[in-house]
Amino acid sequence: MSTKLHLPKESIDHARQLARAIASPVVDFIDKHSSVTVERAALRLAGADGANPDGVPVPNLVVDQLRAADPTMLEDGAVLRYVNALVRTGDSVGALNARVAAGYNVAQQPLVDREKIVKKAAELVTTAADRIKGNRAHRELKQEEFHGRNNSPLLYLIVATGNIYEDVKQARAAASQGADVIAVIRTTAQSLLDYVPFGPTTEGFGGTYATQENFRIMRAALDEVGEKEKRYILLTNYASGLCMPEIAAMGALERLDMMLNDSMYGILFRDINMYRTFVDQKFSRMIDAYAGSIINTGEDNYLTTSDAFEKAYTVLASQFLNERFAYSAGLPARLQGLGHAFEMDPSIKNGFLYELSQAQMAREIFPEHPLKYMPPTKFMSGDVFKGLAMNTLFNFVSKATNQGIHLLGMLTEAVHTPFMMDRFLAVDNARYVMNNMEGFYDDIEFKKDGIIVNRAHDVLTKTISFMEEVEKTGLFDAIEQGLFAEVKRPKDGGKGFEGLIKKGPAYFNPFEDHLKRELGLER
Amino acid sequence: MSTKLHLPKESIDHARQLARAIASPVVDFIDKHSSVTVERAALRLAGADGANPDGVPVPNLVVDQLRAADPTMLEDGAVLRYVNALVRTGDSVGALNARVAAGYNVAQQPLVDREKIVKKAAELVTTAADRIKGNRAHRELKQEEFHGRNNSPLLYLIVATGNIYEDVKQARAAASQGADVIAVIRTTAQSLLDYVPFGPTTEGFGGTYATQENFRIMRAALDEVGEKEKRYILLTNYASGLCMPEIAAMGALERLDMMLNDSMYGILFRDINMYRTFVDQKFSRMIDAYAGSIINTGEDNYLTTSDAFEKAYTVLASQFLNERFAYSAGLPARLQGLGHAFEMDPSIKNGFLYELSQAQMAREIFPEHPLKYMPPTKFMSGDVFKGLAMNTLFNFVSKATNQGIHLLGMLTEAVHTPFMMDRFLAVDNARYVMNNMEGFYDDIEFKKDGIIVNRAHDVLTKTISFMEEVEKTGLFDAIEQGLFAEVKRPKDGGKGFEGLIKKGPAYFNPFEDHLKRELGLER
Amino acid sequence: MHVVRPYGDTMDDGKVQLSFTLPVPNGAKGREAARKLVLSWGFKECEVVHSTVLADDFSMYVAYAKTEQSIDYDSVVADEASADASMDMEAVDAFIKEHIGRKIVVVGACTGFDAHTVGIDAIMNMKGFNHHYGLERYTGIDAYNLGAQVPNEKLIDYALKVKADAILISQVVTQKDTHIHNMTEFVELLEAKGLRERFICVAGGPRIGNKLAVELGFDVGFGRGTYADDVATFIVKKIVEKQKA
Amino acid sequence: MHVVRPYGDTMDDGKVQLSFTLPVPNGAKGREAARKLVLSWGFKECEVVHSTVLADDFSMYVAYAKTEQSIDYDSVVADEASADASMDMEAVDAFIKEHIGRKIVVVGACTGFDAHTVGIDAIMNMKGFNHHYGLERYTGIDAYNLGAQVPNEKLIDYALKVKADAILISQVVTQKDTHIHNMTEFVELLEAKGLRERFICVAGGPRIGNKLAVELGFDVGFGRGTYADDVATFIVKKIVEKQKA
Ligand code: B12
Ligand code: B12
Ligand SMILES: Cc1ncc(COP(=O)(O)O)c(C=O)c1O
Ligand SMILES: Cc1ncc(COP(=O)(O)O)c(C=O)c1O
Repeated sequence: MSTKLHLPKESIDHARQLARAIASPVVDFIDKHSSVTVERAALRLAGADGANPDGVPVPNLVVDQLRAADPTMLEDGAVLRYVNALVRTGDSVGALNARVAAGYNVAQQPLVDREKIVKKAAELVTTAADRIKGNRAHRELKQEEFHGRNNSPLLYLIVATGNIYEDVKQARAAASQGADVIAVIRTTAQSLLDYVPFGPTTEGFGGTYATQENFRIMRAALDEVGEKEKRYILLTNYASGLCMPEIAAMGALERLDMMLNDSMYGILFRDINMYRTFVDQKFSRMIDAYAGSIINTGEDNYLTTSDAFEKAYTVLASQFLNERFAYSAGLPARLQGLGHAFEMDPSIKNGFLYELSQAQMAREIFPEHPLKYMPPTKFMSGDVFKGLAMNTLFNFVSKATNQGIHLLGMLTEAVHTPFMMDRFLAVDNARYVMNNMEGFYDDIEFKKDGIIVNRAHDVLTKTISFMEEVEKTGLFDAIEQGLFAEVKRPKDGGKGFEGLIKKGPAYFNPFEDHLKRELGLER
Repeated sequence: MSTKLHLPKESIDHARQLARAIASPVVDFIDKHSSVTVERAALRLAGADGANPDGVPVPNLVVDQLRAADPTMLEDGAVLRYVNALVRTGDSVGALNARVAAGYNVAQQPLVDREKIVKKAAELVTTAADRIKGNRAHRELKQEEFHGRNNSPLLYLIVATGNIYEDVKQARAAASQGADVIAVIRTTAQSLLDYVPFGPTTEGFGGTYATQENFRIMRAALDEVGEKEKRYILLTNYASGLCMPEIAAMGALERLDMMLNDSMYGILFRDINMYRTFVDQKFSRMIDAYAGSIINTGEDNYLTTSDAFEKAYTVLASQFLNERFAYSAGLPARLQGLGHAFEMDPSIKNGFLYELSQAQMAREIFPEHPLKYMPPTKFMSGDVFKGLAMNTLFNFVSKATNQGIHLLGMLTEAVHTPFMMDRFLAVDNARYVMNNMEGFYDDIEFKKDGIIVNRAHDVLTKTISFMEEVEKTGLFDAIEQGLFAEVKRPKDGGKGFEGLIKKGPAYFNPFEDHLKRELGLER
Repeated sequence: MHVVRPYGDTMDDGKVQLSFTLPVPNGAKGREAARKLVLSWGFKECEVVHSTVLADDFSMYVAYAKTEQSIDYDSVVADEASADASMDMEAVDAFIKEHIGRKIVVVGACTGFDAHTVGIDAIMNMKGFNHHYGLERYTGIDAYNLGAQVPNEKLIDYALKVKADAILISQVVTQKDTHIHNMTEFVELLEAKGLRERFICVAGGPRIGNKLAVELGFDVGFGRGTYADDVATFIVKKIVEKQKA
Repeated sequence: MHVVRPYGDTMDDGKVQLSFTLPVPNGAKGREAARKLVLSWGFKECEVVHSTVLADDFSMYVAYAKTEQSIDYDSVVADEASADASMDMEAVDAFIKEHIGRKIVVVGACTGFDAHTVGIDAIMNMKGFNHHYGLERYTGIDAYNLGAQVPNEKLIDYALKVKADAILISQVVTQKDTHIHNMTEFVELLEAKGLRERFICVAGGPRIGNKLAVELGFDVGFGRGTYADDVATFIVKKIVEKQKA
C-alpha cells in the first residue's frame, strides 16, 4: 500500500513494541487464570445448555455447584466434572443437561478414571470443532458464491427493538435496503449479568437479550434474506461484558460473523474488574479466531466519553493494545476489526481534516485489519437535518480512507433508537455517497506537511509518549491511576472480581488446549 | 496558483484564441448596432423614469414615439431627442418625465443646436457617472470596513415571494442567518417583457418584478441588516432577457452588486433573437463594468437542459465565450462570475470525482474570476433527505475547489420555492461543511493520471474541438444549426428581433461614449 | 378492513416526524407552542426535539409525534394515471397496428409561460428518459413537440393542422396556481370552439395528479416518474374506446 | 390574543413538512393512503412529494401539508426549568455567602441501569460544559458525583451520609419509559423513608421536561442544553425559600 501520511516506520514499530511490552505481563497473568465465564464457555462448547425452571442456565448451575462444593474445585476446570458426570451417567449431553436442570449436582459425583474423562472430552471437542469448522466453511462458501455483491466498506446496521421477532423484521428490511452487517444490540445492562439468558426473548430495553436461541433465529432469517439478495449478510453480537467468552462460544456455534469485543472496554466503561476482563477477553478471542469471527473493538467509547480531538491518541493506543492482545489470542489481522469513530465537535475549524487524518492513519498503521468505523453520535442533536449532513461527511471520510466496516449513522441518533425509515435513510445516504465518490481513495494525495499529514504525525507522537508512560507504570496500575478514559478503576474493584479463578496444577480444559493447538498458540 | 490538474497552458491559450476568433465577427456586428432597450438604458441613465397612467414606462414612451415618428429616427440615438426636449422645454429631468408620461411627444420637437444638446447631455452624463461612482465608492468603503466578515465562498441565497415587501422579510432573515448575497428572483416571464415595470410590486409568479423601486427597497433593507450583521450584503438581480441593459442601468443607479448576465442565455433558453441579445449584452456589461457589478453567467442552464456528464464541455466553451465577450465590454476578470453547476446524475459511479474535476478545472482556467457555482437542481426530488445529502456534497466540492460565489441548494428544490426554514437549513449546512473542511483545498493533491485529472484533460480537449467547429461555422450559424444546448435558433427568429437598430452615421449616445472612454474601450 | 397507522419501529406506534416554522422568537415558549400545535392536530404525544432561531421573530421546530389515527387501506382508491400495467414501445406499436391500423398523431407543448421543457421532452423526444424511449421513436406515432411557452390558442391551431389525436400539455410551474388557470383556459378554449371531444387531452407535470387533471376537464393527468410508455398506452386504449363508442 | 400558524414563506400559509412510514407496499395506493392520513389530522391540503420502498410491506413518505389550525401564543405557558435568568458561578457563590452562609452539599448520579454519565458530568465536573464550569468548581458547593448505574437506594444512603441539600438524578435512556419507572421508584423510596422533604430533588436528561419531573414528584426537571448555572441557581433559591417557609 502506498502511504499518504508518510508516518515513520520506526515510530510505528516502536509503538508495537511498547504494546507488546505493556501486554506481556498481563498475558502472563491471564495464562495462569480462568474465570467463571471461561469455565461456562468451555461447558457450552462441551454441550452444556438449557436452564432450570428459575431460568438459571445449566452452565451456571454446574459452575455454581462446583464453587459451592469446594471453593477450589473450579481450579481443576469445570469441564472435568461435567464430563465426569457424562461418563458416570452414560447420558447424552442433552440428557445430562436436563438432569442438571432438574437438580442433579455434578460436584457430588466422584471422579471416574481420568483416561475415560479425557477420552470422552476429546469426543466433545471433536463435535464442537466440527460444528464450528462447518460454520466457517459454510460462511466461506457463501461469501465465495456471492463474491463482489457486498458493499465496500461493509454497511453495518443495528436493530434494537428488544423483541427478537421484531428484530427479525427490522433486520430483513435493513438487509433488503442494502445492509451487509446486522448487529443485534443487547438490552441495557445485559453486560452486567453474570449469566446468559436462555431461549427466545421479547423483552429488552434499548436492545434484545443475547441468547443462543435468539442467535439462531436471527441467523436463519439473515440466511434467508441473504439468499434472496444474493449477499452474505453478516450477523453481529456482543462478546462483551461479564459473559464475553460464553457469548463468543454461542456465536461460534451459531455462525455469528462478528463480535463486539474489546480488551479493556468492560473495565473502563462498565466497571468490570480488570483481571476478570483480561482473562475473559483472551478466551473469547481464541474462540472467535477459531470460528473466523471478526472482533469489533470499542475505541469509539473513548471519544464519546472524552473530547475526540484532544484524546485522539487514546484511540490509537487502544488499537495497538487491542491488536497485541488479539494476536496473543491467535486472531489474525484480518479478523481484527479495530474501532475508531467520527466524533469530533462539528464546529471545529478544519475538523474534517482531522477526522480524515485519523481515519487514514488507522488505515495505514493497520493495513490488513478490517477497521470498524463508528458514526457521529455525541454531537448529534434533535436537528435531524444537521445530523444528516454530519452523517454525509462521515460516509465520505469512511470511503475516502477505505475503511472496512462502516457503522451507519442515524439522523435521529439523539432522539430515539432507529425507526425503520431512519435506517433506510442511512443506507441510502451511504450508498449514494460511496458510489458517487468511488475511486476517490486512489485519486487523492495529501500535501506533505499539510494539516492532515501533520495531525497524524502529531497523534502518533502523542500515542507513543502515552504508551511509554503506561509501559513504565504497568497496565494494571495505569488503569488504576485513571490514565485511560479519565476513569480510575481499582485493581480489586469492579464487577465480577469474585468470578476470577486461579488455574490449579491439574487444570483441565480440553477446549482451550484444542484452540491453542489449532491456533498455534502452544508454547 | 499551483496547479493540481496540470492542464497544458498551450491548450488553454488555444481555447482563448478560439474564443477571440469566434467572438470577433460578432463584436464587429454589435458595434454597428443598438436596440430599443439599449436606447432605453441610455435614456434611463439620462434620467428618464416614471410611467404613464397605463403603466408604460417613460423610456418606452420616448423610444416608441421615435419609432412611430420615423422608423429611422432611432438610428440617431434616443438620447438626442430626449435631451433636445430637455433643452427645448427647459424642464428638469423629472418635469420632462412627467410631461412625457402625460402625452408630450419628444419626437415632434425640432432639434435645437447640436452644441446645446451635447452640452446638456454632458451634464447628464456627469450626474449619472457621479451617482454610479458614488455607489461604487460606497460599496468599496463598506467592504473595506467589514473586511473578512463575509464567508468564502460567498453564500448566495434567493428570495422569490413575488412581493417585494415579503422578499424584504425573507432577505433580512437570510442575511441574519449568514447569507452574503441576496438574489431577488424575477417573476416568470419578465425576461420576455420588452419594458421594465415601474414602481414597487407585490404580484409576481415564482419571483418578483425587477423594478427600480424594488431595487431601492431591497438595497435599503440589506444595507440596514448589513450594518447590524457587520457584513456587506450583496444584492443581485437579472440583467437578462429583453431588457438586459436597462436593468443593468437601474442596477448601477441603485447599487446592485451582481447581475445575472449571459452572452447567449437569452438566445438559447428564452428564444430571444440572437442579434438583439449580442447587442444588448455588450451595453449591459459596459454598464456593469463601470458600476463594479459582478456578472453571473448562465452555464448551469446547459446542464439542466442536457446531460451534465456528456455536455460538460459546453459549459467550458461557454465560459470561454462569456469571458471573451465580457473582456470586450470592459469587464475585468474579477467581475466575471462565470457560471457552472453540480448537476450530474447522483447515481453516476465516480460522479463526485467528475464534479470535483469540473469545478477545479474552472478554478484553474479562470483563476481570477469569482466563479459562480450552482447547486444540484435537476436531480433533486421530493426526497428532501437525499437532497440534503446532495447539497452537502455540493457544498463540499465548492469549498474543496475554492469557488467564489456559492449558490445554496435547497432541500426542497423539487417541491416549492424556498420556505424560510429551507433557506436556513441550506446556510447551516454550508457553514458547517465549509468551516469543518477549511484548509482542505490547500491540503489535497490529485494523482497524476487519475480519474480527476484525466477527466479535466478530456473535457478541455472536447471543448477545444467543439470551439474549433464553432469557429469554422461562425457563431451565428452555429447557433442556428443547434450546436449549443441542442436547440436551433434561426438568425432572424426569436423574440425582440424587431427591436434591433442599425446605428446611423450620426448616432448619438454620450453614455456609451463615456463608458467606452472610462473602460478603455476606445479604439 | 385493513387498518394502517404510521410505523416507527413497532406496529401501530403511530410515529411521525414533523418540521415547521413559527413566526415567534425561539425559546421555551416557542417550543411549547409548537408542541401544543402538534397536539391540536390530534397527535397524542409530541416531543419537540429541536428548535432554532431563523430570524428575530421566526423559529424552526423539529418534532416527533405519535398518532392514534388510522386509515382503512382497503378503502383507499389510488388515483394516479401511470398504472403499473403500461405496455412498452413494442407492445404499443403492435397494438396500434392491430387495433387502429393507422399512424396516430400526438402534439405536445409546455404551455402558457412555462418553459420547463425537460419533462415533455422526456415523454416525446427520441431518446426519452431513463431508458424508456420517447413517442417520437414509436413507429406507430407521429409526434410533434412544440417546446416552451406555447400559447393555448397556438397549440390548438397546430393540433388541428396536423389532425392530432391527442394533445399533451406540460405544466411544471404551479406557484399561485398558474397551472390551474392555464389548464382551465385550455379546456375552455377547446369547448368554446366545440373541439373538446375532437382530441384526447393529456396533462402532465411533477405536481399534476390524475384527479386534478380530470377535474379540470382533461382525459388524464400524469405526474412524477411518468414514461412515454404510460402516455402511449393511455392514448391508444382511449382511441380504441372512442372508436367503439 | 396573538394567533400564530406555521409559516412557509407567507404569513399564515400553514406549511408543515412531515415524514413517516406506513406498513403497506410502496405505490400509488400507498401515496393516496398517506395523503388521506395527513388530511385526517386536519390538514387542509397535502402533497405527498416522495415515497420509497423500505421493505416488501413497508414504505416511506415525505409530505408537505397546509394547516389552518392556529394557536394563541399569548396563552402558551413555557414550562422549562432553565430560565434565561440563571445566575453564573460567581453570582451563585455570592448568593450562597450572603443568603445561606454555609457550604451547600449536592449529590448526583446516573441511576438505575443508566450509564450515560456525560450529562451529569457536564453539570457536576470541574470542567463543566461549553465554557460553563460544573458544580465541583463552585466554592460554595460540595459536590459528589457517584457516576453510572447507581441504585436509588445507594444514592439515598450516600446523600444522608454526606448531609446533602440536593440530590441530582440523570436519566438518559427513556425506552419503554425506564426513566419514569426509575424516577418514580426513587421518589417512592424517599417517601417511604419519610425523607422526601429532607432533599431538594432535581432530575435531568435530554428527554426530561420540568413538567414531567414535577409530576413524578421532583422539585424540578432540566432538559437539553442545561448548564450548572441553571441547576445551581435553582437549588440555592430553593434552599432560601425552604429556610423562609
Ligand atoms: C431544470 C429547471 C429549470 C430550467 C428549465 C430548463 C428546461 N429547458 O426545461 C430553467 C433554468 C430554465 C428553469 C427556470 C425556471 N424555473 Co425551474 N426548475 C428546473 C428543475 C431544476 C428541474 C425540472 C426538470 O427538468 N425535471 C426533470 C423532468 C424530467 O421531470 P418533470 O418535469 O417532472 O417531468 C416528468 C413528469 O412530471 C412528467 N411530465 C412532465 N410534463 C409532462 C407532460 C405530459 C403530457 C406528460 C404525460 C407527462 C409529463 O413526465 C416527466 C418524465 O417523468 C426544477 C426543480 C426540480 N428538481 O424539479 C425547477 C422548478 C420546476 N423551477 C421552478 C421555477 C419557479 C422556475 C422559474 C419560474 C424561476 C424564476 N423565477 O426564474 C424559472 C422560469 C421558467 C419558466 N418560465 O417556466 C420551480 C417551480 C415551483 C413551482 N412548483 O411553482 C421548481 C420546482 C424549482 C423550485 N423549487 O423553485 N427551471
Ligand atoms: C455517548 C452515548 C453513549 C455512551 C455513554 C458514555 C458515557 N460515559 O456517558 C455509551 C457508548 C456507553 C452508550 C451506551 C448506550 N446507549 Co447511548 N448514547 C450516547 C449519545 C451518543 C450521547 C449522549 C451524550 O453524551 N450527550 C451529551 C450530554 C452532554 O448531553 P445530555 O446527556 O443530554 O446532558 C445534558 C442535559 O440532558 C442535562 N442533563 C443530563 N443529565 C442531567 C442531570 C441533571 C440533574 C441535570 C440538572 C441536567 C442533566 O444537562 C446536560 C448538559 O446540558 C446518545 C445520543 C445523543 N447524541 O444524544 C446515545 C443514546 C442516549 N444512547 C442510547 C442507548 C439506547 C444506549 C444503549 C442502551 C445502547 C445499548 N443497547 O447498548 C447503551 C446502554 C447504556 C446504558 N446502560 O445506559 C439512546 C437512548 C434512547 C432512548 N431515549 O431511550 C441514545 C439516544 C442513542 C439512540 N438514538 O439510540 N451511549
Ligand atoms: C466493546 C463493546 N462492548 C459492548 C458495547 C455495548 O455496551 P454494553 O456494555 O451495554 O453491552 C460496546 C458499545 O459501544 C462496545 O464497544
Ligand atoms: C443568465 C440568466 N438570466 C436569467 C435567468 C433567469 O431566467 P429568466 O430568463 O426567466 O429571467 C437565468 C437563470 O438561470 C440565467 O442564468
